[in-house]
Amino acid sequence: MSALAVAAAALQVVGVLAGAPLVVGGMRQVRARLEGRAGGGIGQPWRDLRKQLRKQQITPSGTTVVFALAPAVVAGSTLLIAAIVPLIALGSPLDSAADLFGVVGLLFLGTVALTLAGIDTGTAFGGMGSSREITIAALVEPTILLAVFALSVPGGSANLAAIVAATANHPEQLVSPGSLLAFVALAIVIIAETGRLPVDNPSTHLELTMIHEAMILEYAGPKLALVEWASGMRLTVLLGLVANLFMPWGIAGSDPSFLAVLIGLVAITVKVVVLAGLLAAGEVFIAKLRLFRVPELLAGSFLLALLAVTASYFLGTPTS
Amino acid sequence: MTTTIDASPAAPALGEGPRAARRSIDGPALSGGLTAILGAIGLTLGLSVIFGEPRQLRIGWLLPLVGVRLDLDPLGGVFVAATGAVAIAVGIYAVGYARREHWARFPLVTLPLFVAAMLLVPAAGSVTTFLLAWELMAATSLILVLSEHRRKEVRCAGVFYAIMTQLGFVFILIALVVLSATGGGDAFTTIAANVDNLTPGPRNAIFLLTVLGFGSKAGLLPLHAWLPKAHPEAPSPVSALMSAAMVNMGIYGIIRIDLQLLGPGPHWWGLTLMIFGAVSAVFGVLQASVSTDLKQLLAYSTTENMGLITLALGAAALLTSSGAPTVAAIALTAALLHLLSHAAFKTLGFLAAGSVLAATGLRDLDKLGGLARRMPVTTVMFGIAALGASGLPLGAGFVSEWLLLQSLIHAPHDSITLVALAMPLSVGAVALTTGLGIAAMVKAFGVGFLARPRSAAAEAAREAPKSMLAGMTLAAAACVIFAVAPALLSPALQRVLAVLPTVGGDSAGPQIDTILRLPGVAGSMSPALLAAALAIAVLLAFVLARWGGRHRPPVMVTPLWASGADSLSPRMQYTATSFAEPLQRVFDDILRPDTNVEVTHFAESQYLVERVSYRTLMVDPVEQRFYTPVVRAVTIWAQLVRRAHTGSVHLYLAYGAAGLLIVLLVAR
Amino acid sequence: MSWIGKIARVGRMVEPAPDAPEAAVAPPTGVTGSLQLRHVDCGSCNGCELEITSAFAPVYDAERFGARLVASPRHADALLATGVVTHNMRQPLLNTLKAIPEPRVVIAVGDCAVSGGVFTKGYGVVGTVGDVVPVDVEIPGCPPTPQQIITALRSVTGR
Amino acid sequence: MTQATFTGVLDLAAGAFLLAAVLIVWRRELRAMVRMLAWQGAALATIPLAVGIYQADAALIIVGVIVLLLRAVVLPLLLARAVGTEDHERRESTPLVNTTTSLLITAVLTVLAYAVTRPIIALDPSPATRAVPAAFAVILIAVFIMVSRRRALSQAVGFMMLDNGIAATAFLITSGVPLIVELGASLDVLFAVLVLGLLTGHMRRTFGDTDLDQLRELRD
Repeated sequence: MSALAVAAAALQVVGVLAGAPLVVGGMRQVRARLEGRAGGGIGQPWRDLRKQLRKQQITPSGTTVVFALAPAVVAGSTLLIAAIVPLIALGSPLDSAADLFGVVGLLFLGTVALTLAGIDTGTAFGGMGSSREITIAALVEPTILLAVFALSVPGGSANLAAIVAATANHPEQLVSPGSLLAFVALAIVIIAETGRLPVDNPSTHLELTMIHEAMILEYAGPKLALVEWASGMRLTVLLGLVANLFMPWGIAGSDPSFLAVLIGLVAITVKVVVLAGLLAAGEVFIAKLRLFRVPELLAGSFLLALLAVTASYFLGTPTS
Repeated sequence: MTTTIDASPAAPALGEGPRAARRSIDGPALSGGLTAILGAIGLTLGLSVIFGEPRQLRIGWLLPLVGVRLDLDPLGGVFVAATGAVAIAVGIYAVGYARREHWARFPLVTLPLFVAAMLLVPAAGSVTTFLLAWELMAATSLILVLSEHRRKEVRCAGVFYAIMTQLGFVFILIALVVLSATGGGDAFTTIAANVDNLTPGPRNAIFLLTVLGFGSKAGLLPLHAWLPKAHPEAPSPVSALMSAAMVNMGIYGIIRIDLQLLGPGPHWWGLTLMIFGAVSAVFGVLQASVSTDLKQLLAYSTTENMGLITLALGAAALLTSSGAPTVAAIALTAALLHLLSHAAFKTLGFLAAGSVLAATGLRDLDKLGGLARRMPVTTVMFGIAALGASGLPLGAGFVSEWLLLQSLIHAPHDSITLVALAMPLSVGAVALTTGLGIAAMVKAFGVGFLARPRSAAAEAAREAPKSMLAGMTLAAAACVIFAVAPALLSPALQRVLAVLPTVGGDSAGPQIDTILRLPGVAGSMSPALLAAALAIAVLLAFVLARWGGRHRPPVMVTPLWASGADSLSPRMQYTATSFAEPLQRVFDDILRPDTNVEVTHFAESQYLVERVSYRTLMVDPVEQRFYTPVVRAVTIWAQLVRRAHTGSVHLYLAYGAAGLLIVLLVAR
Repeated sequence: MSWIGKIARVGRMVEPAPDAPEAAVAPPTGVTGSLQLRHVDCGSCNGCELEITSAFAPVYDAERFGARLVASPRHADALLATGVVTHNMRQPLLNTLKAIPEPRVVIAVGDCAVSGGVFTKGYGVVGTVGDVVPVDVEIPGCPPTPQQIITALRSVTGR
Repeated sequence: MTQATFTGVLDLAAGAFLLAAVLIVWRRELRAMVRMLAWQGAALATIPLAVGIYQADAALIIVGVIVLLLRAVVLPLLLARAVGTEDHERRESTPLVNTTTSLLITAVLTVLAYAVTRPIIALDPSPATRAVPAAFAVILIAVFIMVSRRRALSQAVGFMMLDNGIAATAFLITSGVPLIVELGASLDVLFAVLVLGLLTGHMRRTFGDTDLDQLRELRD
């Protein structure tokens, strides 16, 4: 493991930290423009964050340490994912410490922390948001693990570097049905996990339709900043992960040169910007699904993931 | 036995005086201490067998004709050690619990006996000894379940348990009798030597019967329904013993008889185990996620985890028979590790639930809440257990579930269609189980311990006494080891895997070091590194949150935001029922809850509603479909047999004589 | 398909922004261009609500100046109060203000909120918003136009 | 066309073919279902076209073009015309099995298809036969759609999917059907769709909509 590989991993963390609010701002901007508005600008989430960090911290009476700790756990687990997944370079020093299953586990750890915080407030909305969030998380899990399964078939491993390297070495596998189906399935679960339309509406003001927002109604000031920041980072990391799982071009190797790291940084930035833009543009055309139709969506994505595995099992075997 | 003290607070004061004078010995301390000592002996013995030579013991005089035969090998050693470890924690805990709950003499005496019986089962070296120990275990546990026999539910659960456990015993009895008859001997070693003479017919029959019988002990579907009834109704230390140690005996039976003695079977054996496991896991966790009774939730989670273990065993068997021993070794390691970690977190879970029960008298999650401020240590303990049960990173169950998933995705898929079809579906089942398990545990921990108390009893809760906390701390320490440093257990697991025939000696299973590496396939993970890195990352997040801190006004404590109203009452909180309602609706077709909505209109106009009452009752659909008929049949049968019971001693003597005659005639 | 065409045809419908007004109060936290608002209807006829809605709609687009309506007062920097304060809404108004973390700003929208308007001395009326909570910015008008509301918001965001 | 490209195209076609079937199960809107059916026809046509180009077989290419015209253009157009203009006619309002369960059943059917067709593939493993399970799965899904849908038009969609599946299976196993056989089969389908279209129109005139449950009334 070279010093540059470590530096690349650190750069990933810093990049996600700095870039996540910009990604969110960019997505809002795309949406605003398509709606005919001018929009607040790409830097708006950064302004909001800086402002929230300067505001008073509030401890709602009756809440416990869970409420106080949850934002840090969400943010921490996301930062850790950012350090593990290959965004800029393959050779993250933590690559052998957690594979894709581990990453999924960390993702859920963050979700659970926030869910518990929602319950901990003891308000009706907090409980409601938590209940919905955990229901969706529980139903997402089968799809996400099956998609991981499908992805791990070509490379023969669930370790991220191995998957990405396998795709980079055999780009023709990308257009196989298994890979395409896995992509769609993974895209759906990422939309569900990050609380985007049509599963959850991130900009709703109506408590009764909320999922993610309802859990964090009690957070204020720096804690709120951390939660918002973390959810932006989550989106950014997952978009970057999907981008590199299916389009690993430009990523630096496990023993990179300085130039390769730079190219990797530019490549991942471009990929994330494009994906985020597409996602935001797509959201303009769809409405939120009724909560009890979300299982249909998730069952569909489960089916796609299952088809992805069977397809890569039965079609992927090389002809002798 | 009649000195049972009622739960009413006045009774102990009356009963304590004369009893204390009569018996100077401290019953709870003696019983708990004995249990813990037995546990310590079991743990030492188990470990010594795993790392040393197998031990044998023959007591010829104890049983006529065959004698008692104890052979402890590394496989049995694991189970003895696990049971012992659970017993240590439970024994220490029971001292405080029995005092607080004023246990009668009978359960106090039975508790160590129960542990002794459980230690004997995996040590048994012959069919007779095994059956004897098995029955002793069943009987003692039944007595313990009935400790609070004054309550109707307890009696009902007891009857259910008695019938089901004996039904399971009948299956095992028939299977083992056939096995020893065809195997030409009573001792397992003799049978193992002759097992190749067995024709496929009896072999398959024995397999199916034992899977059913042992499965009923392990709480697998469809013979699981006694478990969520009996485990919650038993006193909590007993629940912990049953859910963390006794169910393991079912798994032990499957490994010993089906995988080791009958040994590598056809493909469908593995597949059968996988289906039993997957169905039990999903069903168990689904029931747990909608359950509102804290102990019942834990009991259903036991069914879930036993299902996962059986699934792993089945995968190991299937992979062995398809010629992939290295991956099979991973699956088997996953099964063993999950068994052990489940023992740890389930002990802790039940002990913590027991503390809550003792402090509040409540098991109903809808009435709990706010315990985090009133019972902080217990809350932390339950949190550790719940994290373990949910299979998330930093939890005790994560490593084993990770191993299981790895073994499933690395199964060879190009040769055998069955494997290629079973593995994706199994991954789906395991994933759904984990997902719902997270939901169930979030509900148990969040609704039960966080937020504000939902009843006066929960409001008045006080922290548990020291000995209970000490017992829980032991179990929690075990959980932490499983979560962060499973490498410590690696040497023991390697030794056990080496003796298991399905896997074979040469493929020694995954290397569990600081970084877990899988042999033969690419895959690695490190729980310790992950924990450390996460700690650093969380600290980093804290540092980030301090940015701009000097501009901030001081921290303010304010009441909850009540949407403008003055205050929120605790009744406005989400309860366990409402928390699980979306899941219940999603899985309506499987759970089939009994819901009832009654709308009362005003007499003047049917457009004005006077009252709406909504009632929903979660019933176990399997229980309703399969059990009620069985129980009814048993009752009818009992009624018939009753007719022969006239009360006349002469007639009974005549029955005996007639029976003897028939036996003589048949055996002639 | 037709939607894409519609988006292309409509293009940007937002009105050009006039020059930034003079600051009424300093930005609450010192960060310009970010203001989250929690709106409380203290007893309004809903005229002001309609104008607030259109201030945030595409034509006036208050979001481009950093203002945003939020669901929880905990997330807010400013309280947007409309209407005269009725007896029933007095306490909720106080509670909402208390729930907003410091530093915070109170903006009274419309004649009723500022001076009581036609409802002054009504039997159900406590008084103006200023009678109940300290008001920092006042937006007169019955109802104020979206442009007025935006100008007032910009005088707080500083953008 | 190289071997690798041929395999890739064939795999993709089979995947798209199956995916279209899945989406037809997923969607409730009749128009969307018909659109998916057109896509499925296109995927189906890709198979003989790819085989034809790969083996340089002009007859197969002609078959492919005919299939493309008929199943991706003509039949869907006919069906689309039959889809009612009234609002309540446009959706499969309440299928007998809800969508979530339908999707899970589809998953099971697909897995079954893979299991059942394994021996066929074992006979002659080639890129074409390895895609047979997808075609077979479409047959099973089509039967499931016909069993579980209420609207007469959904039934027609199911019927056409069934025929698509059979045609795909034939193409994949035999690497091409004689032109005349394919023409005959396609004409049959054309007639069937016309008859179904007539029947639907008749039903709408008689009962006011095309819910098949209405046919029960004929018994009394």
